Amino acid sequence: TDQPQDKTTIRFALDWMPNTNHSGLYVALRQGWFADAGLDVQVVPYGQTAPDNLMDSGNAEFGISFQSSSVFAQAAGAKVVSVLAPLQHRATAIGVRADRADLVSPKSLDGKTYAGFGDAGEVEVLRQIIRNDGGTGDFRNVTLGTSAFAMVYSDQADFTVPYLTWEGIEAQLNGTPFKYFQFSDYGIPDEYAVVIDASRAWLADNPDAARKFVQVLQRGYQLAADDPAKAAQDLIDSNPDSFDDPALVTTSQNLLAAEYMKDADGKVGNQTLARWTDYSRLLYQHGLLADGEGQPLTREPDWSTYFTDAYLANP
Amino acid sequence: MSKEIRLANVYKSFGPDPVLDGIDLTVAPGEFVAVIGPSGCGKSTMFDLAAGLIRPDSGEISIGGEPAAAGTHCGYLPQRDLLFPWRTVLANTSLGLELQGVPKRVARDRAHSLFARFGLAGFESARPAQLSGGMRQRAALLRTVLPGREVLLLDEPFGALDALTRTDIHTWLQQMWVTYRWTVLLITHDVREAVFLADRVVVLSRRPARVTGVVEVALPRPRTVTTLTTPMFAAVERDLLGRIEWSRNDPDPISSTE
Amino acid sequence: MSKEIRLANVYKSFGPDPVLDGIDLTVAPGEFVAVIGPSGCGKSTMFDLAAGLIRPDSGEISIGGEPAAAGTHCGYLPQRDLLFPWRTVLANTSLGLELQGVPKRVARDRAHSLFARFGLAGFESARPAQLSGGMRQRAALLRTVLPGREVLLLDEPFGALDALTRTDIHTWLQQMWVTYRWTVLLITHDVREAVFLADRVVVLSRRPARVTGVVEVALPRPRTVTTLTTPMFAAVERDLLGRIEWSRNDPDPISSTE
Amino acid sequence: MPTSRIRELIPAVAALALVFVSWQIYVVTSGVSPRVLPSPSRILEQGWAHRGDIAPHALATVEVTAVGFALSLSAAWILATTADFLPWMRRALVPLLVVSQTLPIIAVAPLMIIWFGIGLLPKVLLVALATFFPIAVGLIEGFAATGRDATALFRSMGASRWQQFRYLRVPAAMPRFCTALRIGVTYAVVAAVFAEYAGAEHGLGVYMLRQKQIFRTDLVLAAVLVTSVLTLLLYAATYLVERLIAPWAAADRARSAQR
Amino acid sequence: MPTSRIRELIPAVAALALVFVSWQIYVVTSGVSPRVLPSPSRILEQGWAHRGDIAPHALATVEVTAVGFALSLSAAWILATTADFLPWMRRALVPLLVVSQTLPIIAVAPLMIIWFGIGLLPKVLLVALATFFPIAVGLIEGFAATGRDATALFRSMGASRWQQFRYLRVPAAMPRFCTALRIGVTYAVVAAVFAEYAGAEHGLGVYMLRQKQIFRTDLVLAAVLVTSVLTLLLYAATYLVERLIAPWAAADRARSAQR
Ligand SMILES: Nc1ncnc2c1ncn2[C@@H]1O[C@H](COP(=O)(O)OP(=O)(O)OP(=O)(O)O)[C@@H](O)[C@H]1O
Ligand SMILES: Nc1ncnc2c1ncn2[C@@H]1O[C@H](COP(=O)(O)OP(=O)(O)OP(=O)(O)O)[C@@H](O)[C@H]1O
Ligand SMILES: Cc1ncc(C[n+]2csc(CCO)c2C)c(N)n1
Ligand SMILES: [Mg+2]
Ligand SMILES: [Mg+2]
Repeated sequence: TDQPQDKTTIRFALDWMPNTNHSGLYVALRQGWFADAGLDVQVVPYGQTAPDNLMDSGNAEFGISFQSSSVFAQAAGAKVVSVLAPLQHRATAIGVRADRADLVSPKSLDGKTYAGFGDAGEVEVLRQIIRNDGGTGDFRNVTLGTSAFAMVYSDQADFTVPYLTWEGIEAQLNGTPFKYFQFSDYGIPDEYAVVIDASRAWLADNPDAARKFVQVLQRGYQLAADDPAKAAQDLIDSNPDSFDDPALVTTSQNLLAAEYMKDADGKVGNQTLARWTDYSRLLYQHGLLADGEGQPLTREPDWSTYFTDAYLANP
Repeated sequence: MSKEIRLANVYKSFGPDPVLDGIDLTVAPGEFVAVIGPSGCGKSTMFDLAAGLIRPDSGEISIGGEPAAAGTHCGYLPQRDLLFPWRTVLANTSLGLELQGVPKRVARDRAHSLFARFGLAGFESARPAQLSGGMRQRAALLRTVLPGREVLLLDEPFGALDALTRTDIHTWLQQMWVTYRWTVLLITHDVREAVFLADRVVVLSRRPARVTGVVEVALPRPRTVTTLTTPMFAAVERDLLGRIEWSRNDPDPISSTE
Repeated sequence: MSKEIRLANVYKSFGPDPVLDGIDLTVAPGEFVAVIGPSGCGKSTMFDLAAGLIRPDSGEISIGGEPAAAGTHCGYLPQRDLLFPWRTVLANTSLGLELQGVPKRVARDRAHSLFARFGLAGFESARPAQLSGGMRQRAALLRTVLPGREVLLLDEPFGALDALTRTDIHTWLQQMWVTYRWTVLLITHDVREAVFLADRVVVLSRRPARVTGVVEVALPRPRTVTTLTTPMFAAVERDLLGRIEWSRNDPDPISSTE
Repeated sequence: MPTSRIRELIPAVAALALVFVSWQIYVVTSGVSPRVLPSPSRILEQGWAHRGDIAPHALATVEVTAVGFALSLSAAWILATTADFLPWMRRALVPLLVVSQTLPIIAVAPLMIIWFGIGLLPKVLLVALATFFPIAVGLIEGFAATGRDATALFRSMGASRWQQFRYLRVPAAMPRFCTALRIGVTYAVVAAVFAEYAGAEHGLGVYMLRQKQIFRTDLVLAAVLVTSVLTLLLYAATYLVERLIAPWAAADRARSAQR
Repeated sequence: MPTSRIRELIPAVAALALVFVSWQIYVVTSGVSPRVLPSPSRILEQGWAHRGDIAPHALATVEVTAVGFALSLSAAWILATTADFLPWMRRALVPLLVVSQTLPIIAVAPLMIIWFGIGLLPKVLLVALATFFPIAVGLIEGFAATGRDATALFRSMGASRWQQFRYLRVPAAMPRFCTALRIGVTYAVVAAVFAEYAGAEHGLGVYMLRQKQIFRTDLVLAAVLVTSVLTLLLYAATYLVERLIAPWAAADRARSAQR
């Protein structure tokens, strides 16, 4: 019919305070593209609850996740699936203070203190890295949530895992730079740093709205990759009291656009089975994945079911 | 309209020691009975039982034919005055009326009309902490008597009053009683007070309390200052003093009236 | 060793109304003075001043030549008994001694030795809530007298006692006083009690209180039951009653002794 | 007497000033990074500069606080009253109440969001959960602390259970209620901030989280300061409330403080 | 009388059972995912299965709680005593105390860890911060609530200021102190868990955080249950303490409850 339909409401859950990992979302919001598509998108701010959990419990339709979180959630039976990958590569690394002459490679982290996030698998993967570098992999694991980075600055902890494209730049701008040990230099396969997860139930019920939403979001991230200055501005404008120093946002967005967002074809958002498999398999092989009853998985999952490109615009 | 108070073969103990050891006492409707007994013998306990606030170990207690129970509505003046700090003196005295459902304004007016008589004039809006000991006692008495319950239990209401203030209130109380014929049970340590006010005086023994004597006071009403000088008054007083048998236990007795 | 109590031209008011209106009173060291006055006239207020608990508006108060101050150490028995719920009856009575630094065991033994005399035997480990009104008063009196302060201020210590218990304690108190010659100031509403115990009786007017009469009681000590029947006792009593001038203000006076 | 009032405040102001001055001196002399520990002067200055940002967040927090505390107060009164009239209810509910307080709110908050969604509801519930217990316990214990003699007297005067409650137990409980109110109100704003931490669009909690994210410890602490001031205002208000509902207790306290 | 004691507990047990049974029935009939709302039976079963993991974390939490609460108690007594002897100290310190409670702990906790490291210290301080206020206020108000008459009597008996404190003000404050203790102890374990959330190696807080990240809501709630049980044990212990330090108050309460 020609009757103007009620707008579909979509709740989008954030993983963290607004940052450049979210730029595509804010571009699309700012440009009014969601509204044009008949979508009413509400941002669910970062809180104590992981976005995958919000989607699984029906409190959000879409949200930011990471490849590892998504794998853990889906293995445990959460009804979510990855529909878009804004960043094609891992954007995190082991970070230590740049002035720590004693820390020269992962091996030297043995016996040191890790400021972590309580994430599943983080310790196992770090231990593997240190072992791959010839160390024992024994370090002190302190769970800190949002304070991890400050703990490293203030010398209460020795290393953490910052986003190169956010905490890394922030540290540089503030004159206390990090130095990094890249996961991939120590035998850990690449992964998608950020993925967009969706509620499977909602996707099944709203295929058209889902497609519209994912494509508009993809368009937003594409613009962010193509015109980082504009995306940075949209992000800043959408969150007026969140960024003190615009340089952080612009530098970060430039770096993301240049090195992380686009695939070989210059496109944003696509996911491949190979990338999904490599890192996820590592998690499986370390026995980290467990089913809904808490039993370790005994059969490797079919990774192709963990993500879908079906909602993306045709490449 | 008044009610009978009846205690039949009442026993009560706190812990191992008996306090009331078989009390039998009937106060006829409209009768005024005084109770005299040594300190600590169990008088207040008897009142608590009559007011239904505690239960006897055995025996029966009834007010107006009904077993005494918590809800027994009587005017009870406990030995400690118990004025409430959150109410002004006037509001404390009108409390009994207010609880009967009398509108606040009316209740306070009625209480207030007696303030001069009770020597409380000028202290309407004072807090109880600002009263002297005797004033507290008078305020508590006023609160007790005002609602005009059919049954009044007064536990040493005049202990902290000087002789003249006391006499003044005696006279007023007698006048009220003659008019309304409440059933009154009064605890006192003052033999003359007992004889002046009561129709009958009951004497209790040392703890455990038993009734050791009952003296009828057949003096005509209303009794006045002249009643006190009659030979009959003196005779009743002497009779009563004779019955206070517990005096014999005293090592070095000094009778305060002989 | 005893101390003089001196009030010179003392004025005190709460709010606009005066309560004490120029009180002059000297109690010589070792003297026993009784104070009689109508309820609410200001007797307790006078004691609070003497104990240094409140300050006069004007005038001077001294104990043993020193201005009365909060630290003035006297045995003060306030009108409300104020036993402490967290102490047993025995521990309440020995409190004064303990505060003087007497070892606990000794203090309790000394208190305990008087329990029978005070009719408290068997209630050593009871809580104050388990005592009758008169027993509370006796426990409080024991606590006050035990430390043997040079100055005793007793505010109606016998109000809740029957005549015989009262007489018993009178006798004991007089005996102690004869031995230790404390300076004692006693408030009472009982004229006979005042005459029996005191060297001098001071009569106060209605509020605001002024001293309206002083009666010397020259009866020999120790006074006993026989003293009460002497013509001299009767004469003093009559003299005293005559001075209770505030009786004249009464609308319907019934003297309790004529 | 306003001058004596003001004179009474001197020690408090002096103590606070001492804390701030030592802090300032420490920061200046130790040269600690403002990201770790900013100086008080910097907090004030930056907080003032960002007042336009902070104000709307503060307003949002005030709203959550007010609604949550109102809910908490009503619930506490209803529950305490019920418990007072029905002793078996007291025995059934008070342990539940205690149990409710033993739940680590920080672990429960994310679950509340899963159960109740993301709106005002879970936040208001969190404020109520945090402030409800001291108030309800204060009331229940206050009611129960009514003297036995007084209760007996009321019964002998023929007071109905309701009259006993209205004219005896409620006034007798007021002093304890006021103490409990003071404790409860102290937690109210803090709980609202906490609830915002668990996920909100506006509010001082959100503001702090955002500033912390960009390492503006000074602005985090500026928001902390605003929270404190809000709480102190509420705290002061409880004394006004006390003077209204329990003037005799306030008077007694004043006298005893003069001692 | 153990049987009457047990009979008194029936309503509480029944109420708790009702909550759990309704919850179980709801979960079974609604088929809600255990990641959102696990059934009580599942929580118990899984918690028991993981008891070997949970126990050392619980032990760590108990340690933080014990040290923190001991610190809090000592500090509250020292401060309240000081404030009682020196009225200007009361006027100086009580406002500081109130201010300390107005700090949103959730914003301050991470800062404390940055300032004091990841060891026991910041956690112990947090537990103390959370439990100190109700105890100190309870004590201070308890001391101050001593009747004027009683104080006057003590002074007339020549009691030194210290004796007044020892023999009058302390016992008079005990009932309020016990109430305050009950409130304070209720917050102690919760505060420890909270502090662990802000940063720790071991403890129930860390355990919950980690289980939450791997979507084990059942194990989060199992740890919540352990926290509750720990708190309830402490809460029950306060009644024993009360019977020791304020037997008369306990007796009064018992009488008034019989009413
Ligand atoms: N704290 C106070 N505030 C206001 N007025 C007070 C205060 N204390 C006493 N008064 C008033 O002072 C007067 C004298 O009181 P006081 O207690 O001295 O009387 P009293 O002679 O001891 O009487 P009683 O024989 O009844 O005990 C009374 O009118 C009383 O209301
Ligand atoms: N709640 C209680 N628990 C234990 N014993 C009690 C309790 N109440 C009263 N008694 C005891 O019962 C006895 C009688 O007390 P009661 O108060 O009836 O005496 P009384 O005749 O009124 O004395 P008084 O003239 O001194 O007021 C006393 O020995 C008292 O210790
Ligand atoms: C901008 C930004 N910074 C930090 C995190 C927190 N975080 C979540 S997963 C992860 C990698 C290590 O496990 C990190 C650092 C975030 N979500 N976004
Ligand atoms: Mg009695
Ligand atoms: Mg007096």
